[in-house]
Amino acid sequence: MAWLAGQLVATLAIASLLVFWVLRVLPGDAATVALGMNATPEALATWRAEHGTDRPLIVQYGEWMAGLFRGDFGRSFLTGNDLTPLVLDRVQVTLILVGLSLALALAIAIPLGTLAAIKHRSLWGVVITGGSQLGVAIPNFLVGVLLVSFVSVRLDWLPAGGWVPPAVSLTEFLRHVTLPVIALGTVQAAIITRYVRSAVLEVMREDFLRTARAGGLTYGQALMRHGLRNAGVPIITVIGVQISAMLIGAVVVERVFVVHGLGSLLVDSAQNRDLQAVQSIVLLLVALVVVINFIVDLLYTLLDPRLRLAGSVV
Amino acid sequence: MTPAAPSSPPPPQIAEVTPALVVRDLRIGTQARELLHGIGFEVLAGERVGLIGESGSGKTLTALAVMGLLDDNLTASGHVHVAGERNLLARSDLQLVRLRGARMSMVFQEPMTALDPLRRVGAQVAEVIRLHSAGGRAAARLRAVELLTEVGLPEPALTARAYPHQLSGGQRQRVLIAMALANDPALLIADEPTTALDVTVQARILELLAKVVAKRGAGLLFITHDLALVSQVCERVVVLKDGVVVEQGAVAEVFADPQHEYTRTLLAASSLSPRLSPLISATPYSAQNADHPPPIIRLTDVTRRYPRPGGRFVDALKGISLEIAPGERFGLVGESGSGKTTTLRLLAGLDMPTSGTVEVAGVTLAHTPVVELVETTTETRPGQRFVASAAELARVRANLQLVFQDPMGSLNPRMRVGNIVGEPLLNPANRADIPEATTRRERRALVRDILTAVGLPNDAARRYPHQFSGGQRQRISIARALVCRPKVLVADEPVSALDVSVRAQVLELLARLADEREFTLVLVSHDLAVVRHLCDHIAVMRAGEIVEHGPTEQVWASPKHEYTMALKAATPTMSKRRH
Amino acid sequence: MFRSSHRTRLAVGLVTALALAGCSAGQTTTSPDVGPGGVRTDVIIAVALEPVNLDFTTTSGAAIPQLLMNNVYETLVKIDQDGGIVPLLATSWEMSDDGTEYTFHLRRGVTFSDGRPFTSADVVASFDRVQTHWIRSQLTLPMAVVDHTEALDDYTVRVTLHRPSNEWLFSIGTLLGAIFPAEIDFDKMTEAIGTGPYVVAERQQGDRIVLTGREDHWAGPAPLRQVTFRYITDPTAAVNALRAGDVDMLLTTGDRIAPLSNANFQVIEGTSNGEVLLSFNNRIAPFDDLRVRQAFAYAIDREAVMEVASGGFGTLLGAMVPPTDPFFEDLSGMFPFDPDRARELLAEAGYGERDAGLEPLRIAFDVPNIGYATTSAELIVSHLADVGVNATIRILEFPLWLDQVFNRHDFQMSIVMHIEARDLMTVLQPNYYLGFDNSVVGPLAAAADAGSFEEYVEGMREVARLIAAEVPGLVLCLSPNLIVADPALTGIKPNAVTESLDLTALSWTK
Amino acid sequence: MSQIIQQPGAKAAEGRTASVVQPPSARLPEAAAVGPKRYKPGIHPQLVIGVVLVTLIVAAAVVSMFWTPYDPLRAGVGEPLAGPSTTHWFGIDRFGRDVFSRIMAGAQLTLYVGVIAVSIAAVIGVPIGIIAGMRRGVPGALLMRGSDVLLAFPGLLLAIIFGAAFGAGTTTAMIALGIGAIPAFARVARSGTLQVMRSDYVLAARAANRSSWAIAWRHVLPNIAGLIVVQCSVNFGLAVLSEAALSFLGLGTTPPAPSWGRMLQESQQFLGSHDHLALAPGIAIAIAVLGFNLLGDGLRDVLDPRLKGVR
Repeated sequence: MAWLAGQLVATLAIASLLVFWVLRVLPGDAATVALGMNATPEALATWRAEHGTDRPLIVQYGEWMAGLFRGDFGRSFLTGNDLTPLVLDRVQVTLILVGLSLALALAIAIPLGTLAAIKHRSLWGVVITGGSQLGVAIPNFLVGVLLVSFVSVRLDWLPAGGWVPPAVSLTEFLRHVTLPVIALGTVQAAIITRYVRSAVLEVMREDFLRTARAGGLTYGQALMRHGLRNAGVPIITVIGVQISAMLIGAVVVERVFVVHGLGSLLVDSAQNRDLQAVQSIVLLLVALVVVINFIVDLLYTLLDPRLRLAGSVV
Repeated sequence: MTPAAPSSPPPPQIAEVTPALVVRDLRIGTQARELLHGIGFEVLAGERVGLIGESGSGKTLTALAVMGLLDDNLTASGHVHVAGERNLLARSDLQLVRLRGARMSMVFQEPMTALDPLRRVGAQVAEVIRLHSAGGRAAARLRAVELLTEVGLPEPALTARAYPHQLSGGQRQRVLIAMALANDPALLIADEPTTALDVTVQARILELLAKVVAKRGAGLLFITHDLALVSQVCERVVVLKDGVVVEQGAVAEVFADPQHEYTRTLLAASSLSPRLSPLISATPYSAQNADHPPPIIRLTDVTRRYPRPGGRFVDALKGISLEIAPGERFGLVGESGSGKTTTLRLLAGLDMPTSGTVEVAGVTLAHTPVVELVETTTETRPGQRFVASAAELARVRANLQLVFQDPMGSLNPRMRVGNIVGEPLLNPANRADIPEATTRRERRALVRDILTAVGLPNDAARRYPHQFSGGQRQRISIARALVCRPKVLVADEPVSALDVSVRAQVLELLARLADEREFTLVLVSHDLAVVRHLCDHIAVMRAGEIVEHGPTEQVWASPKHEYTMALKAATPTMSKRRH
Repeated sequence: MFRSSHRTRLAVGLVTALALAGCSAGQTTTSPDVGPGGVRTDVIIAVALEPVNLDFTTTSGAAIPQLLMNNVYETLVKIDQDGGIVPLLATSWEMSDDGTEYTFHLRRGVTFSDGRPFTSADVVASFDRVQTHWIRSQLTLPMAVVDHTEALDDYTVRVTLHRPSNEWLFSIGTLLGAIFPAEIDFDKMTEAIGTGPYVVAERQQGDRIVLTGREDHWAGPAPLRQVTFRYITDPTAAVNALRAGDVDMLLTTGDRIAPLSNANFQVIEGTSNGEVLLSFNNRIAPFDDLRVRQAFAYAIDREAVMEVASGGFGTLLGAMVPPTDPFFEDLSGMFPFDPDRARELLAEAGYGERDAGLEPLRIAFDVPNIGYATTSAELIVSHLADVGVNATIRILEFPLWLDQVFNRHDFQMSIVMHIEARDLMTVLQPNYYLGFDNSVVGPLAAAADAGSFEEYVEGMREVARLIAAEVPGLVLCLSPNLIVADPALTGIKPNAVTESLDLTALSWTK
Repeated sequence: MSQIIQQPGAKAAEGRTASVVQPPSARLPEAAAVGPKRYKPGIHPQLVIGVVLVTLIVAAAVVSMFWTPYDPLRAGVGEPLAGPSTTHWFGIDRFGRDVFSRIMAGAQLTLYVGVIAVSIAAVIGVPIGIIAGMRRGVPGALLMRGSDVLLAFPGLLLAIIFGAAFGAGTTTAMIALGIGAIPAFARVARSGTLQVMRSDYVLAARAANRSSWAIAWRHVLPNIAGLIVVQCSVNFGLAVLSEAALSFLGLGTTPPAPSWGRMLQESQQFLGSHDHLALAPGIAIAIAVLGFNLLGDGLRDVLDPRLKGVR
């Protein structure tokens, strides 16, 4: 546990150094960017002093890190506003979007993937496998664009974009979140279906499944009682990887549906050269990824007794 | 259809006792071809029948067909009756489910993978019980513990709470037997149940099987490749070859007077005669004897300790000493975990001792002064702390070569056989004593010679390993080991992965080459019979120690250590019968 | 009408262009706010560029005045749709004969949104603080002519200038003249308190700002109870929002009109000062050579560019003088599309096929990442390729563009829209990013400025002609102010005269 | 088993992926082919379809180097926004350029991005993986840790950071995607190497005193080549998708270069009125990704049975 936590911190430390170093290679003066063309040299100097960009890089790095430890993402170079509430707000949006998409993806992928594995020699299996192959190959922004074009513009069923927090209006939230979740979730479903299928296929070849059947379980029972839990082990790994990929991959869908998530904020900040925002958001994303991997490892240990270090019973 | 030998007894009358299993004209095939060509045999209630055959003969297919567990892409036709339940092949899976685990059950070969790794073993046993009886969860739990007790597991209540990975292979096989017996089946099929186990464990498992089957009056179909096991366990034997029953009958009759050519070959190959070497076997094992040249291998107080997580250690070797004279054929016998593989790695310079000295061909590979602190932190990497210089190490390796157990894994599948065999020659140190190996053409000639010597066809050099059978691959391994004309050949279980008929040939080859080429042979094996067949001297290892050593026949004839005795007793031979 | 135009407000102007392009309005399809008679009383306006805060005294960008001017903040005088100066918080004013003293008579009964009454003290405080508290000092130059502001009584204010200035009166119709309550702390302006018909009710950063109508506005209750600005950066998403009925009104660019025109929307085309300029760096090769600049003018089919980049909407110009300027003259035919002539000129300048012993011309084309710019650039590259010029597009985010191209003049060729009124001479300052040598036209323009109105017009025409022939940059077209809206929406101000998006007349007919 | 227990937590990930699925870092479609090893020597449908699709893309790219119906960059070869016709198979875009020619030239760009990205990942990742697999001590662990830090930076994120730092463009994008894929290759190479290093033939080579270099070159590399090829194919598809996404965001290829992702982004505003503009690049992207994924899956099925011999 301590070892894992140590790794977590080490990874984050290295990542933060990388991010800081890469972003400070950026050309251009943050002060000019923030104040625009009308600013006087005095105003620029004031701004630099205020944001500390006139100090040595190592000091700036230290300040940044110290701030992060206090849960302070710093002040935007662009707006001068405190980034923390903004970033937290955006994280919420992205996490909701990713969470719901993942739920949708799993709701589709687990039954379909299992079915595809069980029926892997029949037409059903071929259709599902082919469908998932196709789903993986279609970019999610294409799905999004088509959804907007047909469901929103032509049929006028759901809003073309935007975001209403669930706290404001649950029905409006659902109306707005449906299409982005479908765009993000279905493509993920295709990806995860393939993993579920192969994991279940893998399990289907396991000796213990045969043992269970020899003991009198039907094929289906054996698969449900012994197969799925064993298949779950690799699937959890995949889910962890996919969450990480979606956190940033969602940016494309966020763009299509005008949802202001963390990814959009990152792209906007990058385009506006708001270095403070970029480096804080990137590190937050990295931290999320690392933490998700950490959780996956924990889950993994929970699921598989072989990974527990507890002393043997016998 | 059954090409049974004329001497087979007539099938028993069904009217009297319901046979546990009747198989008639069973054919199994894929769409492309037939694998099992209409076989027939019976297992009476309480009878133990051996189904014997080499790999690919169709014995496991037969078992799976009886259980109704054949792969989807295989189709079976014919008749299978189990304990009065007729015509199982015609039944749907749902109908068979009631029978599986209740009227018939099966124990599989590989205990390591046959249990669900994520569930406690007690629950897995209880599950089978509850499937076929109305009793509640608690009752099933109790019964499971009872069964675990019956199969001889220590502290059964505690064991029931264990996960499979916490049990040894033998223990897992006992759990699987408990599961198979849970509902007192009329037929128990055991498919190579002991192949993956150590000899001493095997003996106990076989004992257990015989006992529980007898107690229940169930029929046992015992599937194996090992004739010796059949002769120990079974009353009748069915010999299967390439999907056809070539011979069946009472064990005593078939083994005493085999009718079919194949059975005769099999029998001949199975009984390994003890080596009779007039020259050495009479000499007491002693390197101090002045009449003898200095030993080519000397291990002095060698220990090897591997670190484990949590600051614990495993002592693979606890201080062994042995000497092997030039030209000797030395057998190292032991079960898994005895330290024989570690010893072998030390000899080859692939690992180094924690303390003690290893001398091979006049080179001292390691001395005592090893920094203990370093030892505790990282795994030892070869080449890290050798006292011997690189040149000396090279000389050792030129002088000592290895043959491995697994004929599949010991050859690089991406290289042509010629390159595999010739690879040791690429090392200039290895060919220092072979002046005729400097040019590529010369090396190719050497490879061709050695391939011929091990009995491989002329075109072998150009082919890839997967184009060869297991026995041929082992020949390739031997060729690679001998191409540099080493003084010592260390063979690690060279025949344990081979079929019986091939086993004898490879052993013959080793013996012949050892004589012809005058190298010292170190044979590492778990099988006392194999070692006895080939070696003049043996050392018996157990848990990192040499418990006994001496001339083979002396150790065999009058073992002094109880472990040697147990090992000898457990080693299946054709002559021994349990009943 | 008579202000001189030497302010360097390009940055602001460019941002305005961005903001307006994506501006759209919409209705919630779910729960429209319906007033008496079943007429809706809410509008949701989607805008491209979001204000980072509500304080334009410290923060540049057009997004804040677009939202707040006229709607939340009011001014003494207002610039009307034709560019005329009309009364707002001042009911009338007098100018002294020497043009240095202005006396304003203030409207009575005006209150700020926090309930405070509006008096002359607020005007004095607001004008004084432009000099002392606004960070954007370059922008405040027009106010520098103010000597002092004094309250003659509660509803009379006198402003004394150092010297006469026509521009000054115009400028207090823009954000510079915004009236704040005297009591507020200028250093911490986190909310916007003005006398306008709307107040800022809600801010969801990154998504929307909601204005609600005041019941107690001096001109009577605001026509709409609620106006929501939704911030949609992507123009396609904005169009989709309009088509899906999420918004009612959309300020957009011409290339987005076509798919909308067959749907049931009103399309309003108004005037703007937005000239799209293909700018050359006149300081460096090859654009220090007049023949190259002229060759480019011949090589580019501006009509085709306008067709693609703005769907055919717009006016072809020969110089940066829109038809609304008094000294406008149609110079668009000076360099007709003529690739052969372009090749000749290039060959004269020494550029062309290597086979012909000439040097192939390679151009780095730094384009800000704004729709009209990238689209135009893509076509221009093709046109240039036809005359043997290899132009490579580099897309820069706008802040980076400002820094690199506009500020450091590190570029060869670029493209951007200039939306300030009367910006001809501004753009041609030698220290401006174009680096144009105005030693000839500069004195001419100064002389024209000093003369009578007729002399001014005639002089400036001459200047424009001279400049057009010199091609310091190529004016691709004048972009219109385009609004697409629900047909039931009325009171939309078609012309973009200041940065403000004036909602004061906006209402529903049904 | 002890192997796994020795590597708690994050390291366990390696143990499990080596044995169950392919490495978790390989984000996309690894899985399908881990399926049953039903290798038949005859026709392998996935492989055949994959080869056909990839061949199609490669052929389009190669042909476009020498010939396209029209100059893909030349505007005004037809009526802007015209639909498909006999002279312009996929229609005309808003600039009056021939879409078919642009799709063909886009194949070239797509392959270029894929090849460079995958090459960067393989050339850096595979040696890291092999070294880490062969030298299990501190240097190997450090190398893997280093590449694991990269694991926290998905390719898309790297591309955005690099785009912000060095300016967006095709070069930036493919370098970022390449670097982002390094850990995937390192992990695959490492797990394959570990497997090979456990084999007896490596033991035999070591017993024959072969150098580490020779073992890596003659034994490890040829035996993990199959794994690497599969990873290349899968990552190729991923690179194509990512490039499209980046171009869609405006962080990828700059105009007027015919990037499929950018074509798709530009087509957005004409959706509903000129669908051909979206369909052509959309289908092209799908074909390329599908092709490389199927090729990877097929290769895995074909190459794996022999790899099993490694054990």
